Amino acid sequence: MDVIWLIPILPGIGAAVNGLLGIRFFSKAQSAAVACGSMGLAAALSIYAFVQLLGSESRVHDVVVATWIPAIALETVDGIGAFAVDWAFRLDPLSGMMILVVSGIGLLIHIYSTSYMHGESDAGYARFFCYLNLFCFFMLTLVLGANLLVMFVGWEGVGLCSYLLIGFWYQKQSASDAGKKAFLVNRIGDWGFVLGIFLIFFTFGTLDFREVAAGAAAMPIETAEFGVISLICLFLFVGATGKSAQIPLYVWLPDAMEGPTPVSALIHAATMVTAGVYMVCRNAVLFTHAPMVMTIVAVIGGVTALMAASIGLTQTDIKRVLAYSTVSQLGYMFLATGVGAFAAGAFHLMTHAFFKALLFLGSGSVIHAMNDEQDMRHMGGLKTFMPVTFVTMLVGTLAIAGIPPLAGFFSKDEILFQTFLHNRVLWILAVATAGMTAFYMFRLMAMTFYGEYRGPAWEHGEGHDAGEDHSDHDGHGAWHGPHESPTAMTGPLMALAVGAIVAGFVGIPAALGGGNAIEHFLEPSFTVEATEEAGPVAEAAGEAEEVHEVSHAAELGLMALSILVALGGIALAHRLYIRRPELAEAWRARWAGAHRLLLNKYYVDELYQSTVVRGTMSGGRGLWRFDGRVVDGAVNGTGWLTLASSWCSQLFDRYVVDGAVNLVGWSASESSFSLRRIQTGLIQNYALVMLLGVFVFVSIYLLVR
Amino acid sequence: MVDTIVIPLLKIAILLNAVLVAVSYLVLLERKVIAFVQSRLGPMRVGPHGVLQPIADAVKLMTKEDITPARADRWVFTAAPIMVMVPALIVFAVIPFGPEVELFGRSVPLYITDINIGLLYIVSVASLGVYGIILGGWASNSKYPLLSSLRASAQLISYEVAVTMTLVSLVLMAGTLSMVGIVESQRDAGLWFVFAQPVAFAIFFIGGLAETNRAPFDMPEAEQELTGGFHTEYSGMRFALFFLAEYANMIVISSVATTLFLGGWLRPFPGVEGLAFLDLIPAWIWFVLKTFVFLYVFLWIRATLPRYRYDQLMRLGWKVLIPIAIGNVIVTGVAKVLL
Amino acid sequence: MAEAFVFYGLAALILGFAVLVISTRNTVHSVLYLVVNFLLVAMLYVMLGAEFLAAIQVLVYAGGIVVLYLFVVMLVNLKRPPETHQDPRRQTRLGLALAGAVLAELVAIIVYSSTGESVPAAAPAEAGMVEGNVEQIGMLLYTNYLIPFEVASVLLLVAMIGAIVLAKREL
Amino acid sequence: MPGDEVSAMKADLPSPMFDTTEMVLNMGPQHPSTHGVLRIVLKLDGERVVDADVVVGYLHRGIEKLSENRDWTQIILLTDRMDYVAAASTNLGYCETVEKLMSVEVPRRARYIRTILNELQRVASHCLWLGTHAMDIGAMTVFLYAFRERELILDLFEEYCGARLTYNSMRVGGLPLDIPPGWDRKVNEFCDIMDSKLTEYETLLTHNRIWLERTKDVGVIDGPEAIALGLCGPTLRGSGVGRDVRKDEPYAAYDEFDFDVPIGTRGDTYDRYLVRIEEFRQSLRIIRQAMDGLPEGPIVGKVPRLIKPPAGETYHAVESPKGEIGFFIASDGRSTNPYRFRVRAPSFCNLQGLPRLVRGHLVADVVALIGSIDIVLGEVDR
Amino acid sequence: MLEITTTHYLVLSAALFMIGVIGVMVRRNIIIIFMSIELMLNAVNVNLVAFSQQWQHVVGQVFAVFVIAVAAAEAAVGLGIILAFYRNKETVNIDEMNVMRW
Repeated sequence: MDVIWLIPILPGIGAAVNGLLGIRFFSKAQSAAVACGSMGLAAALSIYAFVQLLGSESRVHDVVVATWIPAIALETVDGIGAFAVDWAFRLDPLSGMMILVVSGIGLLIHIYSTSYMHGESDAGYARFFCYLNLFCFFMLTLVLGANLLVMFVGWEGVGLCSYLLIGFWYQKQSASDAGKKAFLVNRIGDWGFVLGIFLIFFTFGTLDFREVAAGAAAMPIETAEFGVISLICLFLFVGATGKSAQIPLYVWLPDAMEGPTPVSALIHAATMVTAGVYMVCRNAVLFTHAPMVMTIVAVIGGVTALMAASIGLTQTDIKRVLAYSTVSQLGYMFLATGVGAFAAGAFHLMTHAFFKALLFLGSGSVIHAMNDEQDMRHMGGLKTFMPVTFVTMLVGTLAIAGIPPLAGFFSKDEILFQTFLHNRVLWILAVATAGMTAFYMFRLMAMTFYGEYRGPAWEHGEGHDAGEDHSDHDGHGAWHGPHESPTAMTGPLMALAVGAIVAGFVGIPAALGGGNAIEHFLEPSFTVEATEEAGPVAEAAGEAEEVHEVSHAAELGLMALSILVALGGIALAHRLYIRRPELAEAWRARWAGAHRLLLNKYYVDELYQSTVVRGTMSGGRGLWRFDGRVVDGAVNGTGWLTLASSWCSQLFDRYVVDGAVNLVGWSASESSFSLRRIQTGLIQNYALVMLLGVFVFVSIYLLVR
Repeated sequence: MVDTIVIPLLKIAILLNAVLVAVSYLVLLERKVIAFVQSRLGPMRVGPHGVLQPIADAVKLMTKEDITPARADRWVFTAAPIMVMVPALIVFAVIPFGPEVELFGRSVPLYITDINIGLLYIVSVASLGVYGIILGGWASNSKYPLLSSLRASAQLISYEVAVTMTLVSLVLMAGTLSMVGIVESQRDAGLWFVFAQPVAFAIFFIGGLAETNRAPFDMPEAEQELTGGFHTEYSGMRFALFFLAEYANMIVISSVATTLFLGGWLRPFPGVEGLAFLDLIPAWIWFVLKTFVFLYVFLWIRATLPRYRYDQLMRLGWKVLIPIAIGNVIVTGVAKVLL
Repeated sequence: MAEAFVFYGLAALILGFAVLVISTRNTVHSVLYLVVNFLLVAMLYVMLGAEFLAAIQVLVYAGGIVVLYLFVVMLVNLKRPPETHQDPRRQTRLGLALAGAVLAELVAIIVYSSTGESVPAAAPAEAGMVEGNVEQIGMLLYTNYLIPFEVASVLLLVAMIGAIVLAKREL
Repeated sequence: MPGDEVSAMKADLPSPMFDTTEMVLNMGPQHPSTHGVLRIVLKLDGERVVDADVVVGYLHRGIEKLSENRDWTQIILLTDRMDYVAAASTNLGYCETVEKLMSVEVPRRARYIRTILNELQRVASHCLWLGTHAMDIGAMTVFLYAFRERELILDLFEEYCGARLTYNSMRVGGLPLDIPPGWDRKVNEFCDIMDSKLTEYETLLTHNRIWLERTKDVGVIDGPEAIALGLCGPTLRGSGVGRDVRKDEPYAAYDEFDFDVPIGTRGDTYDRYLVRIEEFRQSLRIIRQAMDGLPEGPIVGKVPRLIKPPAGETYHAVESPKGEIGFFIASDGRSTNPYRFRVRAPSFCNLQGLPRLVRGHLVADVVALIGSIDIVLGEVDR
Repeated sequence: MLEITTTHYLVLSAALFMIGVIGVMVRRNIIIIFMSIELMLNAVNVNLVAFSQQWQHVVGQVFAVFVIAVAAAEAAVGLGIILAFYRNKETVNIDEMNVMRW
């Protein structure tokens, strides 16, 4: 377990090799081998580490690789503190789960990409894998970091990789714009995160999570006033909203779909966007000490979930639907953390990683099959063409809709249950979201796989000639119609489908006879010390446990309700898009206004455009005008004054100053004629002068003393 | 009074005589050894098997006319042989031939003095020997001697660097500059330093060959090229001094090598108890034996190898030996820190 | 007593050879006197209990630097005597006079200022001082004076490169 | 050589570290490694040879002129004193030239014995060369070893003709003496000894690092240039030119024996060394073959008591250990003296190459190169 | 006078230094001038070592080591310059080294 620092380093090495050598020298197979090999090793190490973690008594393992910032004296609230940061990695249940998710799914997506990206040039291929590996390096650093600064390195690194990968097809204007947008929006969140880090150091004098948690545990819960912990949490949450695409900073995520689909799956569904959730979970103790911020988190999470789900109802781009779905599910996770169910949030994070990665990869497979067509209106009926993709995606869809016994059911239900206990209004929002989720996901399935084929025609005759090269899927040759993807793509799909089915079994709630193993497993990560019965958190947990015990019946009822809601959504989608498609048209016409609102994503982009962007622009313009009128006027006035005074001074200058200067020059040139004799070129004459000086000094010394 | 003045003076007198006799017999030894290598007999006429040959040589050299070239710098020409001989002899002051022994009821150390910078002293004094060579060549006012004296001095200075570097690694091992201290540290380690520092030993040996202008580095005196080297114009006793100084230097190098690498007066494998019977042989005899092994190898090499060319010699010194010696110092230092 | 004799003897020899260094016509002889002078100074160092420095003096000065001088003297193979041309403007006499005056003044200052304290130079040295001479210097060099030491090594490197560049015939 | 060429060559040379003015160093005529009274005036730049000027003539005795006043048999004595380390080869060359002038048939036995003597002579000469060459480079043991073996050959010659250096061992038309009884056995014994000793020399030198450094790439000269400079013998063959009179224009009994002509590849000192070492072996091979197949019969052909060749002139060359030694003899047909007598001395021709070889090398290489071209001053100056 | 104090060494050093100064002032052979400078540096070293002895602290010797290092550097570069100069002007007379004047 001491080698956990190797887990991030391995993909880092892969990135370095691919980046430094691969772009120039490697063939596709070589760069893919390097990338997948390093990821595979990292995944193997992760599993090894996780197994060891399971087997060991202690639930926390720290590995300090090196000193990063040696102790620097810095002001804190308790006087001068030592600002020292180590390259420290920490393996505990939370990060253990995360490295499994990141390296496992990362590996699958690497494998998937070897086929998906095959159309790139050799250099582009190597560049892609370099970025992908680099991303894994940073992501693993992020989850394994034992203090905020190491985490921040990973945090910024994944932001960078996200930028690079969204803009991977940088020749495309929309892609590079989307990259920039993601980058800039994330900066706003990072600003909050950095402020949070500053404030944490200032308050606790350390950046180590556990020390911070211990420090926070010693402080009272800020129920009444909005104190420093609340401020810290608010700042951190701002960071989380940026990274995890929550209101108001979610706008970048749908645009990020410009990147290659494996990237969307890995970064913008499974791993990076969950970093915000992860960070909040990491600082669970802090957040439990700031109930007001918890409320804010919960509300924002709930609202985001609902809003994104509603937008998802009408989108037609297959990837955008999934993107809004992601935003919505992230909202769920925040909702969970906001109501104090960190374990439920983390659980949902994990299950979501599986089924959302699955869905994205499936959509990638579809897009691949449809020759880069992303609009669902031009698909349909693909069920027959690509059975594997269909089945796996169906699994994913059922999982996300919350149909038991698939993964999504357990995690989502846990969240719903916890929310129900905590706040009924939010619960209603969440249930509505669940229904919408089921609906739009089946809408997606319906539009893609069922019904008539609506896509462009292809040349039937020659495309399937026996002599023709069947592996030619990569756009180099003519498109021969929708087809099943190669094994390298379907393999990960199937693996993920299995994951989406079984991942939930670790968290079967007590009400269904399970032990809710994951919650107990993750528990140590959310408390101060496993041994220490630290007051509030443990109490809260105990309380929750109590409620839990009390309301088994209620829980079962709620479960039934949510299943019903989901089934209702599915049924509606089935009715609208499979059985009676014309009904969808009618509904659209009936609620045209609402439809347009949703189609245009509540006009949020436009709102930002007209407020933030326009505001900035006009502010800048106003400043420019101020500059032109007032400042320049002042400057010009000063200039005029200067002119006037300089005319006076030049008279003085010309006659008095120049006269003096000329006098100096004249005297120098006159005297040099006589003085240059001193420069004899005889070194000994110079030495003589030095000696004379010594003589004078010694004489003075002798006489004076 | 006896301890501070008489005994040291006695020791100095004995040592000087011993060294000079050893030097003259070393000449005979060389002639004999090389003759045997070349399937000849060597000197046979003076005394049985030529054992009195050194005396005959000495008489010959002393009675020979002592020529000073007309345009030579008389003063320097006379001083040069002395300047070669003196450093070669005074180095022996710090060489320990044996530990303290009981002699006539007194505890007498078998060395003239043991100073705490003994090794540095040897290096410093040895570096003065070059003057005699340069000045001898210069004062002769002749081209061949001048050329070869420049060669010799360049050779000496170059190889001194490598040799000194090996000494540094040795000092790192021993932790002292005192010659006696170095021997004692070998005793304490139970190991001759030649086994701990084989590279240093090889470099020291090669450098020693070069510093004494011995084959295969004897080009300052290569008679085929330079008609005899820097002492071409010398004759008689002054030539003899040059000649003796060269052999004295061989003994110096051998005894320094013995002290530093072969455990000085220690018996072989000083750490192995089972060989304790070897201690029956007096310590100073061990020392002399080891020194003679060295001298024999010197002669043997001379009989075997051709001569390096000047530029090849310089290349060997600067581009091979010095880098290796520096690397050896680094390795030794690192090992010393790590172990 | 004995020490005084040794000191006066050495001092006389040192000064005498120094005068010879600067007064001899023949440059090679001058270099030789310089060597002797340095060796005598090394003996002075031994008297002062600085054996390490004495060894360094012999090794570096006598064995190294002066050999370099000797090489240069031999390479500068003069076709005409070096001191023929004399510039009339060099104030040699004035220099001599000034040097003498400064010497007198210095001696006056030293003697005058030292009468009060009279710290015997040959005070019985502390055991550590004499015994661990090399060790102490090494400790100081590699701890307190590490940076000057490294700078000195860089200086020597620069000097070495500079000398090679200067001595090469064409750059 | 013209001045501009010298300066052009100087520009090519790497500049030595210290500048000294160009120094003229006089090597010889009393210098131990010039193999006699050769004088070489070296122009040095530091230790590097810029140019060399070979001065010959210190041993000039006027042998060619003297010969015009001796009768044909007396001249054999003079030829002994040209290449005094290989007198038999010179004898042979002269006698065969006169026989060619007179069209005398030499009996087969005489031709065989001549070949044996000639090859023994080659081995002896090469022994001397090897010893001195190694000595010049500082390997003095080889010198004594080589002389030890040369001594055996001198003993053989002494037994055959009574002389150890100047043999006077041939006559026009044949030989003065038949081989003494038991001599053939001794020669065979010698061949066996020599074989093992050759291995000894090679052990000491051929793979010795210092020897390689001293000889490899020193004095490189390629075949065409060597021919242009008139080099001959092993010196030429070291440059890869397979010219050997024994093979190309067989004389004596060489056409009846089986032997190889070793040649070098790079033309440096090391190659010349290897060529000569191999020639040792080939000579022994020839001697063994000749001893085995020694025919019976007379040792002198039909020659008049008073030798008086018919008027005419002729040139004939043989392969001496040093190279191709040629005799040009003109007879007026009336007197008992040659009208004109002229020798193409291989040492002299090879010496022409020396300035070319040493240019750019160090002084120490000069002696190595003198050794490597194997000259004898008695032949150079005549 | 029979007790040798630091003062004695200082006087010796001063005298040695002044002999060096006189050498620099008087001689015209630049090599000898360099040697005079070496004499002066030696005088400084004598001072340093004498003080080191007086205060029983080796720091004076450490400084003397540095002085020797500097002297070595000075000699190397200085002699290099002399050689380069000699190559061009065939002289080592300092009075002829005045090309850099106005």
